[in-house]
Amino acid sequence: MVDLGELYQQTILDHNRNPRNFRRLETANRTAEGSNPLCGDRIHLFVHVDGDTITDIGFQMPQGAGCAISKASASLMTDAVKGKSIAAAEEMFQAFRDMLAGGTNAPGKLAAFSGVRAFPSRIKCANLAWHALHAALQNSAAPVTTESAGDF
Amino acid sequence: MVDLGELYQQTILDHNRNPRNFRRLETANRTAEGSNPLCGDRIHLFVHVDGDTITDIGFQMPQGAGCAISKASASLMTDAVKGKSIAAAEEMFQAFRDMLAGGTNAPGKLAAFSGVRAFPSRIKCANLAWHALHAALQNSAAPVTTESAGDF
Amino acid sequence: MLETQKLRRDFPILERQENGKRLVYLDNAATSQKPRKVLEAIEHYYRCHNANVHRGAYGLAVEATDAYEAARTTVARFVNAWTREAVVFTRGTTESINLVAGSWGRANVQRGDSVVVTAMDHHSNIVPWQILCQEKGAKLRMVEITADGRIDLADYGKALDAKPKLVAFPYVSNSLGTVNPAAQLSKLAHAAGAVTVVDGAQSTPHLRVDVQALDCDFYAFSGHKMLAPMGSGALVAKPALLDAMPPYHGGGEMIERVWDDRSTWNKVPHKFEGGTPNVEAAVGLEAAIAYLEHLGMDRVAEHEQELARVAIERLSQIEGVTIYGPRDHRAGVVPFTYGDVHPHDLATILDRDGVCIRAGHHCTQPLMRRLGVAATARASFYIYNDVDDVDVLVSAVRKAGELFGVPA
Amino acid sequence: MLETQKLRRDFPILERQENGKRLVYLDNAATSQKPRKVLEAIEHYYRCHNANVHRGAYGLAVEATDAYEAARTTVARFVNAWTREAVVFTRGTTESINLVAGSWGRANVQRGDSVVVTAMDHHSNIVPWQILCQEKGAKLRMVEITADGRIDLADYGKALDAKPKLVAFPYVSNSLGTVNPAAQLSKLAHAAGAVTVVDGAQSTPHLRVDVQALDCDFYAFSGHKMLAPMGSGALVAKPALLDAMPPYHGGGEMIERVWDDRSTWNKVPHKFEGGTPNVEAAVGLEAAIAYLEHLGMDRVAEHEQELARVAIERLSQIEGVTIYGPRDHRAGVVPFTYGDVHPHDLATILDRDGVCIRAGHHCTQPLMRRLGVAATARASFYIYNDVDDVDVLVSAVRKAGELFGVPA
Ligand SMILES: Cc1ncc(COP(=O)(O)O)c(C=O)c1O
Ligand SMILES: Cc1ncc(COP(=O)(O)O)c(C=O)c1O
Repeated sequence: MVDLGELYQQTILDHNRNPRNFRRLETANRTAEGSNPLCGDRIHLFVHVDGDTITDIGFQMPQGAGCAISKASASLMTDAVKGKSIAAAEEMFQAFRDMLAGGTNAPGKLAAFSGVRAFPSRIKCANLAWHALHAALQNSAAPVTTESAGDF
Repeated sequence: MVDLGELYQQTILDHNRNPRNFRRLETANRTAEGSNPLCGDRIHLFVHVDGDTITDIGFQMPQGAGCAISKASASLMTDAVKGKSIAAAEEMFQAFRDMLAGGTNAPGKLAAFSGVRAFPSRIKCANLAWHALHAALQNSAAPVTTESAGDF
Repeated sequence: MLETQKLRRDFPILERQENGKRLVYLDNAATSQKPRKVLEAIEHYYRCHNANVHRGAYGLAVEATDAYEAARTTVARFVNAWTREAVVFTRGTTESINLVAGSWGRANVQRGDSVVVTAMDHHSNIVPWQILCQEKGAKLRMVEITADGRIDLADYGKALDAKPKLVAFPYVSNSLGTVNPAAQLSKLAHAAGAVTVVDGAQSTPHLRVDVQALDCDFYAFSGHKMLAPMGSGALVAKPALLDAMPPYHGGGEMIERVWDDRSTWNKVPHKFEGGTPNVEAAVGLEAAIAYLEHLGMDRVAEHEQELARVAIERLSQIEGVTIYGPRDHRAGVVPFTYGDVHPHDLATILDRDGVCIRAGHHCTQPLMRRLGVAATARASFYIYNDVDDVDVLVSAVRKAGELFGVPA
Repeated sequence: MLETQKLRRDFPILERQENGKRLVYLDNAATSQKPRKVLEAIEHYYRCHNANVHRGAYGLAVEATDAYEAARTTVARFVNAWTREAVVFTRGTTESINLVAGSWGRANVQRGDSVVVTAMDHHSNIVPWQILCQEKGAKLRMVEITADGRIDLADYGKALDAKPKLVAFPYVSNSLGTVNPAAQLSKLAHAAGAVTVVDGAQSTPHLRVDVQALDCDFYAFSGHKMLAPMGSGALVAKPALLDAMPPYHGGGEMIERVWDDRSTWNKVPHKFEGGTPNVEAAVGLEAAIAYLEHLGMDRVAEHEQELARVAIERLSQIEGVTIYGPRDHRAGVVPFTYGDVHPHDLATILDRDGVCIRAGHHCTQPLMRRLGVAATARASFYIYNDVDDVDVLVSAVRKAGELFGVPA
């Protein structure tokens, strides 16, 4: 059996306690709202894109609405994509999803979420921020939810 | 096991083939419509009541809508109650129901239906005409159906 | 033909007797019997994985959710649905059609519009449209049937001339056995600008269904007629239509956010699955599909059609027997009458020989009126029936004739 | 207290492990586990009596019909319904409430009317009324709760001043455990001229219900929360109301006569049971009721209340734990939060110790907003739980605190 420590790796606990980029971005030119309708977790994502580059990014979660996994994932995601090109960010999203679907680890600190694989009920939590990022980059207006087929 | 001959006694087969009082009664002052909604069987009953006495009675069933049991029962019922008082007719109905519910045989030719007891799915057929009679004598306007709790 | 002797051993109920005789169950159009594998799937679910789905963080709940969603994928594949989200689990055909009438119908049908059904439709594909049309002040148009029991294409064309909003018809008639040219009917209806609702209650259990080939908009079926538990079934619909439709049942699971006075909806198909879903039903339906696919739906269809052919041939040899429905393009449903012996009496007499058939209007009163009968007797076959069953049926019918002195 | 060690042996799933630990199933408010007797009743039905009901002349069909109607009588007795015809079988609470909203509601609620629900209602007793009110241009009024998690009677009185057409409330709250004074609430609503809808999803499984004593007009519950199969449940209603209501689902079984363009309806309760009924569900529900009655509903209630009392006592001793809901008048539902550990994380951590609890909004988002939380953790007890289970729960919660460093 996979140990709880695999899921709640120190990086995750740390980012949960002290989330990075946890702020509203007044200069954002792309935003998205994401929600996990089944648990009520919600994220607001603010992105500033300059040409092809994500120059700044921030997120907020309503009071109490964000488990350790979803909050840490948002925190690490924002750190990872800041300063990257849109294409690079989308690639990271793909790598992240692949990891959670049972594939090889995503690069860098994102690998901290490899333990989520053994906790299927939490995969949506880990993906939430990334789905929102994807929506923001596509500039899709509709709020995204994690309630899509691929996530079962 | 109860033999089919118990159900389809000669009296029943005979009344099915040659139903008595199988006619519309132009002079009727009480009428009722009965139906078994689950099989579609239907009866129209015409009664002439003079004071307290059933002086004449007739019934019709739409083309093809009446199994041997329901048709023979209507035929024998009309024969049995003709010339009787309303109270006597209601008593016969009670005796008939009691018989079908597992009690002792009803008087006279009505006993021909004792075999129906062993065929629960046909009890409603045997009761249909009697329910219609009861409704006509109560002068209740609503069409009756056999789909009532007591008949299960 | 299928190896019925072997198959029967999978169906525990077929070991029981009916009135001291071997049970010859010929009421499969009403409901089917269940193979051991389906009963085991139900039991296994409750013994090992039972939990409420979609909302649990613990292992059991994940397993139940996975089982439920895997069943959806299986159903989608079985009828070749557009996507797995095109499958909305319901209690069965009746609920599926009421969902379409209550959601799509209420949102799209207006005063003066017309809705088309056929004279061979089951009450479940008539009454919801009557209620909708009465509520909306729309007109319900019933397409006539031909003398040999097919949808009258000339009359169908006339009905389409009125540019109906919606056209509903059965793929296979439960009272005649007619297999309707559903793809053609759907195409004609689309050309007239209508959406189509196909009642698949009698097709899904008995032949290979491909909703994309039919190109219908809504397809409804019941699990209990195809080896699956009661309470199982689905509405399969084009995803874009489902997306645009208002919800049906309000409640848990179908919402995204609930405010005091308004709510937003979850994604399709969840939007239409308010309340705790019936996971047992989904799991049982999946097991039933596995059983049927193992046999092969083409072989299933062939088997039943052959039984119907033999039954029609042998029953026709009895003087006084009338068979209803077309000569060809028919499924394993054989409706008949016998002189003036009422079908109820026939059913009772057959039951004494262990033969279970249905007698009545088969929930198709408008059709019965057109056939000019109050009721018919109906034998309907499934995978566990064989020619022996047909023989028992035929000799029991002859016996009824003797008892009633038919032909007179 | 009940003899849980003995009872557990009746529940096969409790022999399985969750993450290598004894399964401590504490999500009973979501759905219950099933005793062997219920699984056997299902299997026995399919092995021996399965047929479509109400329309068959043969023996099997009579047996299935008898089983189905006997279950109705049992349900009627269990909740002390007015008559057996007062029991309409549905898929569960959500469907029952939607039936009332779709039939009684559509026929009786008009523009400018008001409908009252409470802030502690489940989405299934809110969303159908939102949809109805939006459709009709009526006003939905949500009654506030008190600080300790009861219906605010002062606000309830104010809501009644507007002479609402209908008042809906839960007998027992699934998110707070509050046992509401349903008879009193119903009486007040009647005095204001309203009909009452009682959501019995959390009361029927857990305490003795007497709908005549409550004198409510509609009472809804789900079988799957009370040992019965998924897909079982009922709407229990005053017969005169049911008689006057238009039908809900159109289809087979619910009609008397069907013409091309209109129909007449079968008697109550059949008028509301369009389509093939789920006999399995009814038979399973009857077996579940027999099981519960054998234990005695008063003892069931007492057992769960005692477990809740112990759980609240022990959880309260952990610094940082907050318990929601009133001190007394509560059922076996214990909602809590623990510092800033998100309930989802709690649930995951508890699951590693075999403890299944629910984390989330529990389909009560308006309530969560009033509690000022996004989610809570919820342990809910049933007959097979005992104080050992409470202890496992409490020590798993402590473990979560250590992992997350709470209290900080
Ligand atoms: C209070 C309450 N009402 C309604 C429901 C809905 O019941 P179901 O999902 O069985 O329809 C539930 C359970 O989910 C509940 O707890
Ligand atoms: C053609 C047809 N449509 C609809 C139905 C209704 O199906 P259900 O009763 O399972 O909802 C049936 C069977 O009863 C049927 O044969």
